[in-house]
Amino acid sequence: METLEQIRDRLLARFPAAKIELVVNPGPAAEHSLLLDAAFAPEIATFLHDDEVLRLDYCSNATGIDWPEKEIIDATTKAKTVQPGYLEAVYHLYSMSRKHGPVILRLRTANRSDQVTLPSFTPVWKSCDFQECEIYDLYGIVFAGHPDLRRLLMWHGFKDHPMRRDYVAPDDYEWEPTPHGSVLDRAKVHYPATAPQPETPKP
Amino acid sequence: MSDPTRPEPVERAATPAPTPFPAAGNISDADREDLRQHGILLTSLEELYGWGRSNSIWPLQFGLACCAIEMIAAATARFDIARFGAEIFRPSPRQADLMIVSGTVTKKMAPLVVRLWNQMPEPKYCIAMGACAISGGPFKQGYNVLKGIDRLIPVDIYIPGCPPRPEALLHGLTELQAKIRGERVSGPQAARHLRADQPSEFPIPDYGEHDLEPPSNPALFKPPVLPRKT
Amino acid sequence: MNLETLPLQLRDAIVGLFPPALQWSVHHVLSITVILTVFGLFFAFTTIAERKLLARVQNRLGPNRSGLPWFRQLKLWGLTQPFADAIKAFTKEDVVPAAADKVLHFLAPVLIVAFSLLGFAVLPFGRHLIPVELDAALLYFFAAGAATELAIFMAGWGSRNKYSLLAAMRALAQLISYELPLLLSVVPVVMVCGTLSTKEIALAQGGWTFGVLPHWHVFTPWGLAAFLIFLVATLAESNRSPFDLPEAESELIAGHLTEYSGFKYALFFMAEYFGLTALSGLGVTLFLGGWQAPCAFLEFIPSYLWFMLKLVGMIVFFIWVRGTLLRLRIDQLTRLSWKFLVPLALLNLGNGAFWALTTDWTGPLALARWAISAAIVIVPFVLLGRQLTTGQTTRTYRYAPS
Amino acid sequence: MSLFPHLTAPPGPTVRAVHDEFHGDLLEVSMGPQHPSTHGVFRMVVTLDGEQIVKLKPVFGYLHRNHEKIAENTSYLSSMPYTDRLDYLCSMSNNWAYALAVEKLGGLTVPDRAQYLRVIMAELTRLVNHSCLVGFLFNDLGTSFTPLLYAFREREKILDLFESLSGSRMMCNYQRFGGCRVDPTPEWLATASALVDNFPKFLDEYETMLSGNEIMLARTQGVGRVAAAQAINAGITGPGLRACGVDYDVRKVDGYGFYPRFDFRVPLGAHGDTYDRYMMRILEMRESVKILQQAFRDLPAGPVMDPKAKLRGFRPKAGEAYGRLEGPKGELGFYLISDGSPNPWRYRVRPPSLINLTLLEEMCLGHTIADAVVILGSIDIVLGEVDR
Repeated sequence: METLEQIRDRLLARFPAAKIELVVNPGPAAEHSLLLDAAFAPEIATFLHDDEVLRLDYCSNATGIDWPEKEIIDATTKAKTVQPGYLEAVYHLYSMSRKHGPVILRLRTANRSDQVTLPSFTPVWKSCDFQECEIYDLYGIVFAGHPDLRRLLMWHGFKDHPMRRDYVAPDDYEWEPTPHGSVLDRAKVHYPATAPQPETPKP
Repeated sequence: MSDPTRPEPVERAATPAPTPFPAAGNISDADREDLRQHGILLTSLEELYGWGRSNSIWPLQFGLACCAIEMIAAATARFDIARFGAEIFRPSPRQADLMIVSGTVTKKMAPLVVRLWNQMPEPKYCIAMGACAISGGPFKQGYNVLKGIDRLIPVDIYIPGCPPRPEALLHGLTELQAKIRGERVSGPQAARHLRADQPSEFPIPDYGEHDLEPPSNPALFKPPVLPRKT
Repeated sequence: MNLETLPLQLRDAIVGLFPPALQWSVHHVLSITVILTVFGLFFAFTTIAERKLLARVQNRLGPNRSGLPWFRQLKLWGLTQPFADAIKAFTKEDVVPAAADKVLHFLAPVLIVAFSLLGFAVLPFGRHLIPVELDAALLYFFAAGAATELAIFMAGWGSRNKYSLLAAMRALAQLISYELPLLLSVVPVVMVCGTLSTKEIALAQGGWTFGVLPHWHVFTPWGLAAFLIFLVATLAESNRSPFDLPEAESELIAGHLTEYSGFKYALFFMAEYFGLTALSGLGVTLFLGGWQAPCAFLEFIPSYLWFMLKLVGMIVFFIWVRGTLLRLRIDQLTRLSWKFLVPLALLNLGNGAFWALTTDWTGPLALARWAISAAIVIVPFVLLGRQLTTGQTTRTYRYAPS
Repeated sequence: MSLFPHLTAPPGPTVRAVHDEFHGDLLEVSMGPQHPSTHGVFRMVVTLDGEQIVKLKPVFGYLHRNHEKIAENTSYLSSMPYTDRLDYLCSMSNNWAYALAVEKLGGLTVPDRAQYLRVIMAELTRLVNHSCLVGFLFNDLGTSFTPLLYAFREREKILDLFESLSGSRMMCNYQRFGGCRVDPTPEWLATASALVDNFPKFLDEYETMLSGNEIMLARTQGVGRVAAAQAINAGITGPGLRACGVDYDVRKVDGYGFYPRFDFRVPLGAHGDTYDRYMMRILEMRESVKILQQAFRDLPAGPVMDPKAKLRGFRPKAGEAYGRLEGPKGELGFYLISDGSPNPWRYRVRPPSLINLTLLEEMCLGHTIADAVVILGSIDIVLGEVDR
């Protein structure tokens, strides 16, 4: 299979106006990915699907990621910069006819609140159908061009997007004998601290 | 079920006691034998009633999650729930006597479980099978997981395990049989379905914007309020 | 004391205790009571037999520890299981859905039990045991039997449940499709015996060829074909697997029974078994020699026992089928009836006529009679069977080149 | 507007036309979430014309128990038991898929013996899953549980092995990143090997009894057909894909684990219907038996855990990895993103069961409600994985 740089260069040659960026994966897996320009994404997807050399006819995995805004402290100047948050959709493409892959595509929204629309890949790969619904449900990315975008896992009328990092689950904490970690935090919210109580009699 | 603060679980009937179900009657086996010999018809009829119902428990064919597979396994050759007359898994709640809540009850599923429970005719019993049905189990911290089906419907037998082995389900079933046999027809210890003050149908929670509304049935589920120690 | 007429003597003894004005009524009330008791018990033990046999087919034990309420130690091999079920069903709450048609919802189980019991009136259970001697017994039997499907339709329609409605429609389709082969398979018997009376038909099957082969209709080519068609149609008429489409558990929850609980459900359950028993009894009467013993030296066993034995055999066969076969789809079910059973039954009608017309063929001609009759059955059977399964074979598969 | 109308058009082009011709009243039936044949809490909203399906909408989420969210709030090791409960029939395969992804993420190596053991576990799991599937499929076809009970008889034997090895029948939690948790004893291996050698007998019995049954043939052949191009586009994987004739098996394509060392074939169907999907499972079980026999023969000695592997407090470097394998139901993938902390930043399961359902409506259109049940059964879903 071509390297990701070659694919990017070919894509840039084909879509000169598009902004395509190579996202380097620093880990040992070294599965690098292409950050696509949302405006050109459907055309690029169609191109990748139909291209004779690549023939990426199979989209294995589509998922969302939430990157909330975070402060980056420069190591040298100690200056704080706030990196804006965004939502990301990641697609893992393989080729069943050529038996190669993966080519990883990424799409990013402008922010996490109001500009959360991305083009849908469902018309190209039908396997994205339910997965994009799921991303919409859990992360709140709206996929333009999706034939039937609905809440897949949560019920209709549910307002939150629970997989986002800032989602707060409803407070239905129940007493646990050994709360720890996040459970302890929730316990603290639920039950105000008081003076030590006598041991509850064991039945 | 290590939680000591829960309301007394009813399967404490398992402990060896003079009667199979101490809460249900205050006469011992010996007393009942004595009464029977003196021809106490009601006791005998009561016993017949209990015997019939306890030997013909038809579960609702209704699987939720992992435990459902073990529930099916309990019906297979090795464990054979049929020996207790309980192999007729009825797919329609109208003909079922026992609801085995076998697995994680999610908030999306919870109203439907309550609806199924309401659709079952009395007398009906509920087994909470597995950690998830009892308390949410390993998925307790999930945003869509109901933390125990006893928040919404009354549970007769709790079977811990993740998932409980089929033998555990059989044990739960025999405990339920013992409980049914111990139920009285009248008096203060009468069976739940024979008492006017006990509801048969339970309110079905609505899908809210963030959670179920209400998240639990306050008439049924009274969680212990324990102040946290500093 | 004659075992054969013992039931009659007992009946006459009891009837004799009453004043003559009442004797006619007592006579019939007694017959009805006995039928209800015997076949009620038979129903009870059929359910436990079914559960146990099904369990054996599936490598299990089946219910075996119900015992008795007052003697816990006695397990009685689980034989008391049906009584436990009965107590449970009688004391179960009866739920009528708010949207249901209350009258139909109530009437359906009552009617289905009534109709399925009617058939017992004309079955000759023994040489002298026939509740009602009707000349047109067969007509009466099928008129009563057809009404049960109507009750199923009422149940499905009256429940106001979509699954029930689908089941009701299926039941009607099944009724229309299978009533025809069922009736057609019986007509040759009527032609050969020249009577519609079940008593006469059973009598006509007495005697043995060479002292070995009983003159049962099933041992003639046309009789065998008719019996097979009758068996399939019986399975369909009594909604048993593999034709249990109205109650298709994996598709329609419980079909027309979805909204029935407690006693009403038990009535349906009962009616299913009564219907099955009655139809099996008819099959025994028409094809399996009725109450006739299979060998001359076994005639000392009372005829009603032979009848029951054959009946049990039929029921066991149905249970076996249930434990083994898959369910057909509704279009395949109707296709099987219209394209296979009905043509065959019609041909078999001619076969029966041929048999009836050639009773005087003897010697080598008798062989020819058998050969022709068998050919009329086998050739179309094979041809039609092939046509019905065209394009359906097991397949061979290739493997990916490595 | 679809870019590929030929791919998304339903296979029965006359369905709509037939309906319009009769102007029948449509009946909308909600099958599930409590229905005997939806294999759990799956729901299909089916629009029927008579008994014919003109529209089918799957509804998910009744078993959405937040596996991904819980995993993102806990350590890498703590997620391992949760993967058991994804597809609760094949916990061993799920373990391996997750271990594979974490090993990719952390750059871990696995000892040879552990690789072999993983193959053994995965193939035993495949036997469990496929035999149960066949049982459930026949249940949907209307047998009174009989084939299912025989399938469970075999399953119990394999579960006994799992239990004696890992301590739990179903939720094995056996594999770790960097190897396997415990080393099986020689007795265990002997028992397992004997079981595997006897397994083809069971398959023969199954095939004699079931594969040629006329009702089975009539009910499944030509029902729920999928074209190869359609299946690829919809991301169908596993036996369902190979039933359409597409040669794609992750075991061969990726060559993960030690699969390239084993000699096995990939069966391919030609029609893409329910019967082919059923037969793929039977043939795959035969291949699995071959793999298992080779694995028991060649199993090397050595450690089962990488001694350098650090399970508790495992902190992979920032980065991401997508590990996938050929689960019994199809391609099971785990997509992990690490930000260098002990918890994964993003933990995603690529569930084969969910994605194989993409074409459910297309498969069912024009068929009857009885077929829909069978088609769903032949797709082989487990709701724990569909909804996670």
